Amino acid sequence: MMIDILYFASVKERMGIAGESVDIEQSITGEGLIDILSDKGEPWLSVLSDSRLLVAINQEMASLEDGIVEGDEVAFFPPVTGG
Amino acid sequence: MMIDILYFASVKERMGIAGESVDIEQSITGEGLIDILSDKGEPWLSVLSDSRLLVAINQEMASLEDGIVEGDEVAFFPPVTGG
Amino acid sequence: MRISIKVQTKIFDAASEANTLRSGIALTGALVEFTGFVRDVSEGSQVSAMYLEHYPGMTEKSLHNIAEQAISRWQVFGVSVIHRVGRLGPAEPIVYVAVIGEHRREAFEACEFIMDFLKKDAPFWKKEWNEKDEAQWVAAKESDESAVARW
Amino acid sequence: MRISIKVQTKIFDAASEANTLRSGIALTGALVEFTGFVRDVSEGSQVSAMYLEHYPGMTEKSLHNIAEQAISRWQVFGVSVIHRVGRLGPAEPIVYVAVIGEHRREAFEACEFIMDFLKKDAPFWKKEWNEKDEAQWVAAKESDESAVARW
Repeated sequence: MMIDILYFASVKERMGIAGESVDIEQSITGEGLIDILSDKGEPWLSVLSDSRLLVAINQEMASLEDGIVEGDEVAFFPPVTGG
Repeated sequence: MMIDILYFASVKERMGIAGESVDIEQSITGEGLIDILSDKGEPWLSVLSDSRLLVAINQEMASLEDGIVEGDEVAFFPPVTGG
Repeated sequence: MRISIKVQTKIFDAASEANTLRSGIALTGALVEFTGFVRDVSEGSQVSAMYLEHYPGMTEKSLHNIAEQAISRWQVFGVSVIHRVGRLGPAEPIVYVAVIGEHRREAFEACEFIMDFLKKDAPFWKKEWNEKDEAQWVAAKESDESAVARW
Repeated sequence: MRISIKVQTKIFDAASEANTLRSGIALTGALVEFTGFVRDVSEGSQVSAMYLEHYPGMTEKSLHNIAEQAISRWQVFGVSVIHRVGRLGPAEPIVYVAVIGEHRREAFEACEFIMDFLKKDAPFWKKEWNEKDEAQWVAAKESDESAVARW
């Protein structure tokens, strides 16, 4: 199944891309998705291992333990600094 | 010695005057001044016996126990309701 | 430190007031503004007009003193207070308090502090007219007396 | 209940925003407004410009959700939030939050609540340029994380 992934701010800059699609075999958690992406090596490996990394699923703040299913929009980004 | 007294809002309306000067023999407290004024009868007697009456001495909030000396400006008024 | 206190009959322009307060203060990160209005409805009946009496001289001293206390207590750079007096119509602004500072938390607290003490200590008195043109002095609220306890 | 959420590049007019929010609500006694600005100075060095990135779609949802929470929690009648994105110059306004209600205390609290959660949950990221034209992403503050604990 295909998952759309978006990157923002410093995560996007370090990644060098604004987003990508990945094909995965079954439902996974955010943590699981990070593992799959990290297998591709750098920059995924270091950027996604940042302990302050945040994840949103379908435009809602989520935890890395939350499940991701087909068609979900997943975003990874650093802590927010608006306002 | 002469003391200038001012009245505001409902106190002024009930008193029918915006202020007056009284000649007293020696320094007194706000409480003492009220006693002297109340001796004049109505409306002083009832208006100045209101337990919520406030007093300012020289344009600062004061207590009825504070002393009043020659040349002081004394004001009596109800609880404030600005803002 | 900038303190501006105005007691006036005419309506005020909050935007220009805030701009004046901020001008030239490089660290201004936060502006908190409070505006109080004449309500159209008071205790169930329509308010047709309001009159604000005050104690000229003491009013300005009292507001200045409250602003100074806020500045000494919080890290804020400037305070502006405008309070109207005289006759006001329904929905018109009565009072405006603006506070600028580096951080929002302090600006919020200073602004609330000023309003709480203004309501308790500044010599203003409101008289309201209802739709039958009956006038009455507005009674002081217990809650205004107790609001200052937290500071 | 009125909720207005705007995410925009252009500068905003707080006065007209507040007027729109108030229009037709007879019981509006209190208006509390917060405006956040780009500081000219950040951590000791001059800020020459700022860029605000955001997550289109999620940003609006997140702000709407925060406004709804404030309205369900306090007796307030309306909330307006404007957040700018894109390139901003020093001293320009970034964010504006206005809350109207019958009483000041609730309007103050709702406004602070919205700012606290906006800083923690709304997907905006600031990048600053110093006078040497070096860019860096602004780091999140621990205090913004902990500010929401009190609600």
